[in-house]
Amino acid sequence: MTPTYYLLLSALLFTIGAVGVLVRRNAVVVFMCVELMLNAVNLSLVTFGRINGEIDGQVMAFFVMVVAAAEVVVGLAIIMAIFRTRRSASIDDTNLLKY
Amino acid sequence: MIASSWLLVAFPALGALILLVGGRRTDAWGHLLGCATVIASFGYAVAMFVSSSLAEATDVALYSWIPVDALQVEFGLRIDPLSMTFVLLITGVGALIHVYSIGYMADDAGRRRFFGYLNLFVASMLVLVLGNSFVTLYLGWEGVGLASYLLIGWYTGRPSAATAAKKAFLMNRVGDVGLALAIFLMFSEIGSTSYAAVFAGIGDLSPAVITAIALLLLLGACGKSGQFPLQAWLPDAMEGPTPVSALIHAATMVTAGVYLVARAAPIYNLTETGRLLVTIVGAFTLLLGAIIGCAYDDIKKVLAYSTVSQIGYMMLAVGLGPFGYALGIMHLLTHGFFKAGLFLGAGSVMHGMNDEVDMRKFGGLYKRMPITFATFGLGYLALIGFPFLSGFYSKDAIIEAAFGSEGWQGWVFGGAAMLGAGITGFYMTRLVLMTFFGKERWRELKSADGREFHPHESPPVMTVPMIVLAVGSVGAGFFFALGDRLVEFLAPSVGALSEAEHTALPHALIPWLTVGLSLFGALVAWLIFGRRDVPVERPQNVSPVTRAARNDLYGNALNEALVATPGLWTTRFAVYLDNKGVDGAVNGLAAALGGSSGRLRRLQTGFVRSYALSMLGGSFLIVAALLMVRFS
Amino acid sequence: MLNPFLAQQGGAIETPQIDYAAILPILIVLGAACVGVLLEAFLPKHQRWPVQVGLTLLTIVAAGVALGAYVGDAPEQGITTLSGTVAVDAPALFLWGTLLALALGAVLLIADRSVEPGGAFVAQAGISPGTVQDRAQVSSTGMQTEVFPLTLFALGGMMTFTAANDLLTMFIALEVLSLPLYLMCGLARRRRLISQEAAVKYFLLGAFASAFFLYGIAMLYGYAGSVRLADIAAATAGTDRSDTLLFAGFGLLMVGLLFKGSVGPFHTWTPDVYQGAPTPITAFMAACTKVAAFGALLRVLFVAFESTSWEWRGVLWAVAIISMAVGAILGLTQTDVKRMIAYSSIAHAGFLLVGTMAITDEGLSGTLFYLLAYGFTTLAAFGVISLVRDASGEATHLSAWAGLSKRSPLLAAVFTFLLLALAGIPLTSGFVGKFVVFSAALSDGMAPLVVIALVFSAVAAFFYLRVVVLMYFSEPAPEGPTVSVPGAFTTAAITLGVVVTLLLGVLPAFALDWAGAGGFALSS
Amino acid sequence: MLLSQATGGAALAQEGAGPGLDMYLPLVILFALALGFALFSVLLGPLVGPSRFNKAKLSAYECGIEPSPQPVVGGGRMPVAYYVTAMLFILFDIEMVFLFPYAVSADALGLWGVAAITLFIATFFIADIYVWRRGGLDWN
Repeated sequence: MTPTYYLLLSALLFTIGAVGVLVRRNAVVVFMCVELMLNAVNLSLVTFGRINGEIDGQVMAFFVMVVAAAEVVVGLAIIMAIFRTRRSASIDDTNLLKY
Repeated sequence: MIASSWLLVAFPALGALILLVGGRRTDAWGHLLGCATVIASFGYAVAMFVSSSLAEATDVALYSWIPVDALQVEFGLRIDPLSMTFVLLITGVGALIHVYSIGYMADDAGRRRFFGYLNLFVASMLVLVLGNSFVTLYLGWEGVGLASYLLIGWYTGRPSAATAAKKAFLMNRVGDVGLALAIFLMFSEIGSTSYAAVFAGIGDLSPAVITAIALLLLLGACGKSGQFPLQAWLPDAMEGPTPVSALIHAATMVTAGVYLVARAAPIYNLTETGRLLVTIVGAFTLLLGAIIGCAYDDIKKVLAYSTVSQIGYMMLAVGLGPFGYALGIMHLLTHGFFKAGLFLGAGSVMHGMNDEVDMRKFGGLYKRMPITFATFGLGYLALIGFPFLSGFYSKDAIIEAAFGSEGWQGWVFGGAAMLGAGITGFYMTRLVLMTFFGKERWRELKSADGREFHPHESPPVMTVPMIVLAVGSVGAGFFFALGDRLVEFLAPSVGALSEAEHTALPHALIPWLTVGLSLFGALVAWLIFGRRDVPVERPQNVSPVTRAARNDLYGNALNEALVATPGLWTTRFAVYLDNKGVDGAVNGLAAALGGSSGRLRRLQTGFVRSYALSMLGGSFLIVAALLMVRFS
Repeated sequence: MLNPFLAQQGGAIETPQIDYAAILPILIVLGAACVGVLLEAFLPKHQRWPVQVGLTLLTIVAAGVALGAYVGDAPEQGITTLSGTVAVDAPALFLWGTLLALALGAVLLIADRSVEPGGAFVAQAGISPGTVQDRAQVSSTGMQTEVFPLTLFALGGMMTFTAANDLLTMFIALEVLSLPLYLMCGLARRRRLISQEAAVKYFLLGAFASAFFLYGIAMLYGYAGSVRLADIAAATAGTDRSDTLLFAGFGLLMVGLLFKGSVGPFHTWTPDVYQGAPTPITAFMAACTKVAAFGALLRVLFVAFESTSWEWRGVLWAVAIISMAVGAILGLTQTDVKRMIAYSSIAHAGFLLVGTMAITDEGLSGTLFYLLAYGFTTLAAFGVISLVRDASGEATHLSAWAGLSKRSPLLAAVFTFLLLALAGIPLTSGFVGKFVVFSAALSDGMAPLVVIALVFSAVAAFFYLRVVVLMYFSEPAPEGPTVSVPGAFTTAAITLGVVVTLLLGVLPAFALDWAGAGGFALSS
Repeated sequence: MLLSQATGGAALAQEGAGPGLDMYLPLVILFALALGFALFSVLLGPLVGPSRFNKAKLSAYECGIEPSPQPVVGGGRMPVAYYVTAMLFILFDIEMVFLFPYAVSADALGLWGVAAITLFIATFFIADIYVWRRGGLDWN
């Protein structure tokens, strides 16, 4: 089994995440899709590290996880604030700013 | 003396700074300071002119403006006959207009600010003509555009003033893009933008590049000088106070285009195509302006189209290359005198007539305003090229030079120039007759704000400048033409004047034919407007020519057939071209941009998901394009 | 810092050399941000504002002094430190100086409480909009003083972003600068619904963009076996790896950077966020984020992708054209002044990209200068916008600006000057900036692009002029907005912006010299 | 990154650097398909579908069943304190990500490593202090 399959899986996950951002309405789910994209990248990084015979890819994955966690903290705070205001987590409802 | 020539610019610039920053504290003496700075510049220019030899161009380096590796833009001045000629005209006529404005703007609460803008205008114009590189010229170029925008829009209460100011600025921007492109092209091809380096290096470029530069410069010149197809802003610019019209039309802004072409003489000398196009633009514009001038009843609009037409003469002349650079400048100078005089005269009439501009409401004013009438009359005679007045020498020289072109060009350009002279005679005579002669139609009328008209002569602060300009209108042409004085003076800048070896028409015949045609135009105008009353209300949908022809009891069939009907159709066509063609194209472009903007902004739906979609689409396209470039 | 993972190899690990003097400005800013958080924790409410303002201003000045002290004897070629992850070279120093100066102005706007008691920020972020408590907080004088440390964190992130010499550091810096901005966007005192909406949009799209950025990093890592910019450059010179990885990675990396710079088709967040965010934060974003994003973009293109420029240039051409077109055309019909400046910023991003693509010394120094010039102009413009107010807060709808010159001639004149600078009229910094950028692009063989750029800059002049006409030639609305008398802070910020805009237009030589002081450090 | 010479890497490098990476090209096509699908479903839906909505259709379906009525107006489905605690948990999670690798190679890093990790923990502690002082740890 070559590492290439991991890369393909990673690309597939990334694409699923990207499409999820486009088609889901709930802000939390949209955000989860973004997290899915980040984790797909992690898979890529680790695989490339393996291919290159180094440990750097794994190290980078650590950093990405940390950043993702920080994003979760900030993102949830923002989404929660807007949910408390509007009683809805649908991102289609946040539509005052346009044109 | 020359080393401190930056003082020329510094005086008015300082004046503008003090007046605009100083605010209301300077209200009491602001107008005096405004005049003093320009007069000081004029005095300095005269002193330089008298004391220094200008036979060679002197570059005065001031400081390094934009220094980046290969791109070195020095801020410097070039003192040579061409720039000094312009400096004298700008400061001299400018100073007279400043003095006149003291009286004209006496009742305006913002007079101090007005003088600040006027000073700014003069300073920018001086930078334009004195700069020693195309970038410095561009600086003045934009400065003039900005100051004119402020001045044209002076009467902020009027929506039409706002529109006119905006139009002037935007149409100028179209020209500016041309000029900017020309500058960038010079920089990339020659590696410098200073006159010295560009003119030294231009010969090594390929003909196509030279022509491209020349045409882009022409686009810039058209924008600033109100030449076809960018002429539409100039008549609208009449929305500003009359001294502004005089300043823009006579001494400063519109002459910038002519200056640009004359300054770039070494470039135009190398490209036949470029010159020919300048000539065509000039010839076309001079006819267009003259014909449209016949159609308006607004005294300032008529003068405005007259300016368009006269600048056309100058462009025609400079387009003739070595045959005409100096002649174009000479006409520019004489025109500076008589057109400034005419505008100030028109302003004086308006001053006495509660700011009315409709000539149909004037009439018989010569009795009420003798000085205005006399000075205006002299300006009028000079403009139509009455023998031995200023216009006669300068315009006639251009027409002769035009006839000197080779082949069909001689006939076409010479013919156009001569025909233009005839039409000029017609519309200017019409203007004078309707304003100063005939029945005193204003007696039964009231002005727009309900006051009765009490025409009166203007105060001396206004009439004195008019008298000075009238003297110039009479004598300047003779003075310049005597012994080819101006032509030889300018030779170091634009090269010696070549005389055409043969002309399409016999040499001796041209002046008299021109004068004859002018007088014929004047006669026609007198037949139509001088011998009967002019109706106060302009008939709807009927051209003045037709209506006048119909009402003319003594008019004969010949008159109708030869003058009225073709005149009607030509005028209608010219006005249509002006309103719908060019103006329409510009407005249409703006509308198209606005429309697409209005539609495109609907894409900004406010939905996060659609934004994400555009990002995903964009990134997919970028990646796909990159891979296609790589693997194709 | 990655050494721990090598432990199983046995033996001591060499500690990385750190040039503390070089990175002192960043350390000061980030350290002060931490101190700011502690102050938030321990100070009583009423003392927080003065102490935080003092600390923040002092920090920026101190960082500036440290920078100035280092610039004096910095090696001309620049250095890399922290195991080569951070490069301190001439462009980085210039960008740091620019960022610090712009941040100083932005902090002055953020700290201002003269136009509104309590400043532009919400008293308690936890209060829901529209409730009784919300109406009470509008008139209270408190504010969420966490804004100050957040600003410093963002500033530290921006400074690191422009100096990052490997892509992982760049990614971390990107997040450090972005996360505080997401939060700060949602902290407006008034109109909190749109403020929160701006925060949500910016956050979701920003996270989306950073996922692309990260995937790009992964692919480039797969291609070059390293995320160092210099190693990627070396790999492009000769490797047996697939070019698919290189170009796909490059494209995705660009998406992240262009998003932050609000360029081209990745601009969609810009108008909404600029409009919704508190105006001082908009000023901070518009000025500093743009500088940081283009600083990083310059470094990536110059250091890592110089040799492949023929492959990617065409694509970036298209991006630049889209950006200029979108900005110039959509700006024409905007009715909100903040949105209008946002579209202006999109158009300017296109102009900046034109300069960035010229991989020459002139392109580098021109773009750096343009960033400096644009930052100050736009900062002052938002400062002016924050002064025009009515009962419900800032009056950003353009109809409220009608006839403003009659109410406040000085303010109208200042704003006109700034708009002229944005339009690129000579004797303003905007002209010099456009001039150097376009001539750099031209001498690197991008003549058609320069023509397009000039045309769009003429189109953009339309909408700047529209505002000028509105201010000068319209009658003021009867119950129009009032122009607040600015306090010392806002006055200082606007004056700073205007003076720099004028100075850079008249005497740009100093800044141009500095911008052209040297290239990127290439050693790793 | 510091280059590392991990054991066994070389063999894998040989194995993976082959032609397999060009499979990214089909991947781009996959991207295109995904994008097309997204465009198709986002744009086509409103265009062709009947837009008759009822309450059931508009309600959130993401979490399965309809949420029970809101307990407190102005509150949330659950107290904010839960979120705060969750965020704190994440913070400590992050800390562990770095602490564990350090612990593994503490010997090799020596004194410098101790200093670095102490600084890291101290910086981290600032956030904890902030949460504590602002009452994030009070359950009520």
